Amino acid sequence: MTELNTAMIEQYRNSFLQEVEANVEEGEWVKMCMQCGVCAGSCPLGNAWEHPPQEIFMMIRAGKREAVLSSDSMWMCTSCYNCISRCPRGLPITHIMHGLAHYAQRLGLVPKNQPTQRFAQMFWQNLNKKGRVNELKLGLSLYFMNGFGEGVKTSLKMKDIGLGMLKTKRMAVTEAFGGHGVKDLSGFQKIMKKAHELEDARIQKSGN
Amino acid sequence: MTEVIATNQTILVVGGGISGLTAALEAAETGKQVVLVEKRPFVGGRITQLYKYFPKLCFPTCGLEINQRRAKMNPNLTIISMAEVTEVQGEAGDYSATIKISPRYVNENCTGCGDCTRAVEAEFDNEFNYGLGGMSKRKGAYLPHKMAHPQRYVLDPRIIGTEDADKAKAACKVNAIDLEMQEETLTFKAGAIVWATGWRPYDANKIQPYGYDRFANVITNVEFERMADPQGPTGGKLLRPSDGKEAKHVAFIQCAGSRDHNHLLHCSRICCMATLKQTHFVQDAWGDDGKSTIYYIDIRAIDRFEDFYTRVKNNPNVSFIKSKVASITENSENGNPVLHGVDVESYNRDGNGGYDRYATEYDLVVLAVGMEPSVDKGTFPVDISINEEGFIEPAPENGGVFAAGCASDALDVNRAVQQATGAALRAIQVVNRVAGTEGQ
Amino acid sequence: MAKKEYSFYPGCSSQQGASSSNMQKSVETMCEELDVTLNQIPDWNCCAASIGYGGGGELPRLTLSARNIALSEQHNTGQDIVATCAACWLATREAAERFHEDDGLMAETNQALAEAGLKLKNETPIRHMVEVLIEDIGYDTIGGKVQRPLEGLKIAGYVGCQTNRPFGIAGESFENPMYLDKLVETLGADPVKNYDKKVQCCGGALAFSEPEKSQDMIKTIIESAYDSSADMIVTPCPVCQMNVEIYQDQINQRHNTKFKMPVVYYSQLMDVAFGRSAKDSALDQQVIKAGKLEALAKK
Amino acid sequence: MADEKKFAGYICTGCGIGERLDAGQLETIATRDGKMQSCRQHEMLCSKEGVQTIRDDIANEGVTHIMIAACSRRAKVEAFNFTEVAMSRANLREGVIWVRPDTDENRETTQEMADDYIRMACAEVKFMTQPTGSGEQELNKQILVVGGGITGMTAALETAAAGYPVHIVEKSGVLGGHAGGYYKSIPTRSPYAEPQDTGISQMIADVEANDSITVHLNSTLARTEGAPGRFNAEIATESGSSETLSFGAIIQATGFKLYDPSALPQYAYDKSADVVTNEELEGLVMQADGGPIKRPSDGKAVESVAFVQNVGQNSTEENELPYHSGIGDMIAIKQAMYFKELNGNCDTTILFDNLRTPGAAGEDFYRAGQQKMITFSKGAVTEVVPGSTLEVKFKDLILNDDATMQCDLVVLDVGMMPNTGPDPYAQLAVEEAEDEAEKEKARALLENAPPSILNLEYRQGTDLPHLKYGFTDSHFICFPYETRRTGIYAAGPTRRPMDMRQAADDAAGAAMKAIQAAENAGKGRAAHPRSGDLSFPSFRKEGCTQCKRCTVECPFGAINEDEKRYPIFNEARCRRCGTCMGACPVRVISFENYSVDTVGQQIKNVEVPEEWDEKPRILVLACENDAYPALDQSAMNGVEITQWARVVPVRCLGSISLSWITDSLNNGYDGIVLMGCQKGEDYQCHFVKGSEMGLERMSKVGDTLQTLNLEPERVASYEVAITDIQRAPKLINDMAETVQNIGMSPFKF
Repeated sequence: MTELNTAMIEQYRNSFLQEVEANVEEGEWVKMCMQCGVCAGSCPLGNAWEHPPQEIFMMIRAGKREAVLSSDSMWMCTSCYNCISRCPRGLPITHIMHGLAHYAQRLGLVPKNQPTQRFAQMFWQNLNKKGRVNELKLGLSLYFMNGFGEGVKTSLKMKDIGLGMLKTKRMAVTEAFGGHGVKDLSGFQKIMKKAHELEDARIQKSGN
Repeated sequence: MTEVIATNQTILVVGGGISGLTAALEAAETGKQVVLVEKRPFVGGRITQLYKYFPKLCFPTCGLEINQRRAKMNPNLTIISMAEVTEVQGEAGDYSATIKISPRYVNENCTGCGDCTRAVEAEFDNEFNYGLGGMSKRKGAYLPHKMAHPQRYVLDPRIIGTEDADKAKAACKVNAIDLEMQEETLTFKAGAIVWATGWRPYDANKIQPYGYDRFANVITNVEFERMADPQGPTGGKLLRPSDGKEAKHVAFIQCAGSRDHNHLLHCSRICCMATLKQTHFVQDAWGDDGKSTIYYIDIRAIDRFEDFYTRVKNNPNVSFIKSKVASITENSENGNPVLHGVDVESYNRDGNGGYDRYATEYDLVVLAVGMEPSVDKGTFPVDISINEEGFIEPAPENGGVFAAGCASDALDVNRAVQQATGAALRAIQVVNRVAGTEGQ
Repeated sequence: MAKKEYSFYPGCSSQQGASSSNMQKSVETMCEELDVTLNQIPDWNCCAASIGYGGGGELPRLTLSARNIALSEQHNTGQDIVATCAACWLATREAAERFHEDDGLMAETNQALAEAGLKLKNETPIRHMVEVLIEDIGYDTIGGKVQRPLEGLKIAGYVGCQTNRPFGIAGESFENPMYLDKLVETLGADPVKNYDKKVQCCGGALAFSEPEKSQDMIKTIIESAYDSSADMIVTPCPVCQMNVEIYQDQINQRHNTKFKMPVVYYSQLMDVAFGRSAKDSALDQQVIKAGKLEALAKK
Repeated sequence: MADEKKFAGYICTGCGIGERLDAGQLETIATRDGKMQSCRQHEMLCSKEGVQTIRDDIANEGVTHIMIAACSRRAKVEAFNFTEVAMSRANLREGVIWVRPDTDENRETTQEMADDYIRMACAEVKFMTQPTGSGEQELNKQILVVGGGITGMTAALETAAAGYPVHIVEKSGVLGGHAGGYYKSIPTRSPYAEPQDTGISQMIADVEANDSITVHLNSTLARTEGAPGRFNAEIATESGSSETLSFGAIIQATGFKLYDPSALPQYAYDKSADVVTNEELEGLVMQADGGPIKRPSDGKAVESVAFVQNVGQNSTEENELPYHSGIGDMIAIKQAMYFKELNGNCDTTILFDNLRTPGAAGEDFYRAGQQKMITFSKGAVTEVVPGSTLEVKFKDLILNDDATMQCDLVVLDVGMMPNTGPDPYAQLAVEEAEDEAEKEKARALLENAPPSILNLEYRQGTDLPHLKYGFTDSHFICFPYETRRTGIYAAGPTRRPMDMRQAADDAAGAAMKAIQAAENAGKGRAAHPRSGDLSFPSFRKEGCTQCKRCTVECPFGAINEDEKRYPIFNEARCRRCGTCMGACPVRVISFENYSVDTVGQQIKNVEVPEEWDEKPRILVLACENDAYPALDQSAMNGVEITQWARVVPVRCLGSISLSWITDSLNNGYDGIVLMGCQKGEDYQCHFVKGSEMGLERMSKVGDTLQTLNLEPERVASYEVAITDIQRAPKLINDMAETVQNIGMSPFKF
């Protein structure tokens, strides 16, 4: 359990809802849910969610902190925005799910080896390195994320796809060496560093 | 030319639905001069298109008959149909109202004999039955419904200038058809105004996930009401529009457009009871073969009427599912609408965790569409306080303008009439004050 | 017709050698034909769309877009930002809206941008290329440019998610948008009526991490196109295009299907209809060849 | 107007009547058989010229009685509106030509039908008098309001604002009622986001400052007698003094009481001081006086509160309420907001079943509550465990969890019950009971009845009749102020559960009806549904046998008895349904424009052919409110009705005199069809009990038939709705078939 997690538990002993309000992106909307279930019904991956969004909202209000944050449900979000467009209360459900996922990750509560979480992390690192995503490297790191052996297997499985992309010039081997990136990399990185600092400060403050 | 004799002691009632008609009659029967302006060619408004009322399952035309008789017999009441108020100026006790009267092309000579209808050929979607999936047509010369008051036929403006119009004129033996009739504008005085412009069913086309515009067998509750009515387009049989098949398994979707920031923010209050009522239509039509399923967020049966809800709940042929239906698709093989969503009260019901995700087919889906104020916010021809939902606020600053019925909130008939009766009193207070200062 | 200029945000996948470089190519051709100039935002960066939230928090993520908008406002002053990638458009527009709603966030992002001497005014409309086509150019003009009507092609218009929700194209429904069908019709082809997977999610960003879940959804999209006897699927979205196109072999292996459904961009259809070559239309970059379209392009 | 009667007939030949019928023959019938002194034909009688002809005859020829043979009496009412003469209408259009096929073989019977309708209308008008009112009425504009809560005060202020003086009689020592003890009320104005001031103090000040309003505190009604326009109410004070004042009409705004949750032990209401009802919470908030709300047991400021909704409501259990207040969830949101306002970061949870926040105001308020971090849980509370901290056990219906929550205070949403007097029909049931056991049962029911509020000196009991669950009328959806005690209108939660805004609207509505009743009484006009009717029941005392049928059966309790048990007709209470007339076995009750004769003579004047002519006659007595309009509409649809039928509209099935039945059978009619409105719990009869009374009487007509040795099928009674457009004609045609099967009546001569 991370230090931040402990601090948050201490701080929001009474109300998980308030914790979510303060720390989760768009978390202040959670209280507005009226349990109609249209989000759950609209989700294209609904059957993959142990706890669909409307239940997560109810669990938050019922104080089921651990169950919510360590759930992998919100990692199932495909960002299709069906729920947002249909929610009668205008809850930005997609964003709340993203926010909860991110918050759980920040607190170190994501289930081990949650693939989307891991991929997301790689993606974030990848794009931050040069300011633009390097698809080739991202793909490779994805294949090898479960170790070298698994990686080779996955690579083999994906080989035809890769070849297809290479042949149609929609993947470039050159990307493995350098590749695209922003020119003002140092400026870019300074901006991102500052943004991280500001956000961390906000969360830290909330946990104290 | 239409003539209106009105003074500052006259009460103007805008809208001749059940609320406006009630306010007008109550005031007229208390000896006040009343002018009632109604947009449609007949009074009675939306209730004329309802088959039955909840919770008594009685017939709206029954009370309409009494009200129309009261109207016919009361010399204090002037009804101007096919007219709309376009402008109101002045203040309490001294208003001047301008109305626009659309041509009916039929004058008061009309005896209601129906010769013109028999003479014309052109047919149009019957708005009285909401067209109902193209199932319902009427002639270009028509009486809107059997009990229409005034009992005067109407020529559809679309036949004017066609041969049909001449045929209608030729068929009329009492010289009631006037093809030269023009739109009229009229301005007259009033001391107080009762604003009773009522509601319209929310446009179901806008509720895109339910595909009302795409699937023939998804209809609205007001259409279902016409379908159940023996005077309606199917002769009272529950036959679905796509293929005329008997609709035995019917789903009702509550809050179709209500309680929804994408549509109407408010709860329309009446739709729960209306649906509970309509499950009776299914039961009455097919007995135990008729099955109704109600998809709801909260059932809001209206206070004293909760016993009605209890009775429906105990009917084994009616099921309730707490769920806002996410979407409807169509089974292209049989035309059945398929409802998709999640039952939010089903968590771990089968012991396997999770919620029940349904994809259920029905013969027919009825959208319990909500009530939208008839007059669009921002288009009121009078300066009064309108709330976010478009209803008239009970605001003292409205002066001598008093909302009645569904112009003030989403109300059931009983409450609308109750509220309209109060509005009549408030109008009387104003004109009595005028009388006091003017001396009778 | 007056020349139209926009500040263009291509996004990472549109770069040379990247997965939707074919879209980029065909869009360039299309813009030539329509007399539209796209001025790339100088030194743009990734917007972290789709999956960025998992790693980056709210402010860092939104700041990525803030930098792009700020650069655009500085260098392409007065020009609407236009994106071709649905995810890029969505992420950028979402960021702009969030900054409008939340002054605190706006202040913080500017604090971060100041580190590199940038400032976000957030006065720039963020638009999708489809909006430009419909609102600024119009079907009539597009129709007028058609030299080679796509006669005999039956095309399933697959709009997908992010071009469509939560913003969508003004006047279009989230559940049944018609613009793609209208465009197909304008180009002389035959749109599949009531294509019921028109707005079905393809699994988007989960294609990598949850391939089976994603591919199950893709399968329905392709099946439905076959059911309507479509010759190909057209889409405005690069995520959709790639997902639906490149996993068909894997789906075939898992489900014993025989999918070989070409998936093209609207811009490719336009290019061919406007009389351009298969190469200009980037048809050579199809993993599954759009044979009928290529044949037309040769006429 | 000259005393001499002058009869004139008018036959319209428009709308195809002239083409289908021999108008000359009709005219002959009218003058020869119908004894019209003059008769004119007109090709369009409802036209300006046609109507003018009639007007001229009235003005110049001294015509006092007119017979119009044209369309249905429901059509062209405005044109044929001659208030100064007696008028009957023969229905040749909807009643004859539209329901008979236009073929040669039918020509004769169609003409016979029309001939009969002319005879009937002539006979009817001959026995009619144009009603003019009794002349005894006077206008009394003073209105009595019973109850000084929100509803009563609003009613008083609204009435006074219309220029009518008011007296409020309030049982307690203060005005304000329940709401007087409330901290705030549910918002009544947009944006419906915050509880608002109740406005009670201002309202009390307004009442007290109003010169037209007199308030009687600590007072009750010891006795109320009379009728609209002349109610005399004895207002008794606690101290024993009393005064009697006269009123035009009465508004009963006696409000509600609350359900006692002691009956439901699971909520521990009796076990813990910290379990309170929603109304008791208002008291706690008032006590807090702007500070934090404290729990009763130990005065600790409440840090968490649970609102348990739907307590003892919407239930099928005995001793619980079968209905719902409807406003409990709005109250809970309001009260949870109190805690947010006064108790800092207090946890507020509302445990509901169906959240009832209807309308625009409701949904706005719900969202406002959510904004304020009130927790809403769909949960069924199973138990409240008392203790220093209360434990609420509930089933979370969304998470399917057996959950518990700890809190300092539990607030129970208990339902509103009407504050009404004893049901007069429960009182009457004792008298009407047929045996001692039944009488005893009825008495037992009465024992638990609440004390009287109005103390009416009415033959039919002391108070307003109950509709359901103790609430008062109206049963009519279209007519919420329809009352069974003319001139006495209930308003507020005594009619149905409601909040303050609705109660205020309702008060205005009742005030409207009250001033209208006073005005009507002043002019001798009937109230709804025969609005404006100036006739009234009169009776021949010498023929009366004091049988009390009329005083018991009057659906409106209009008829009292004098010391010798003769009926006293209180005409301003009367609604002109004629149930008394139908009830009277000796036929001594009549109206000027509707009597045993006006119908009886129509029946007699139908020409009944000889048996061997094989032309049966079927008498149809159809309620004018529903069955007759249904027949009109079926005529518009061109549905055929047997040529043997002769339809007579009646005011109500309850007004049908048995003599009409026996006379027509004796005269050789072959069948009789009676059509009234739906009776029973969901009655549709506009005169409440009229059709039930009528049908009850008709069920005994078998004896008569037996005496005459006639088949029982010859008389059939039905409940017919206005929508029975297909069914109504079928019922008549069925009778024709029945007659065909069983043969003609042997009573022809």
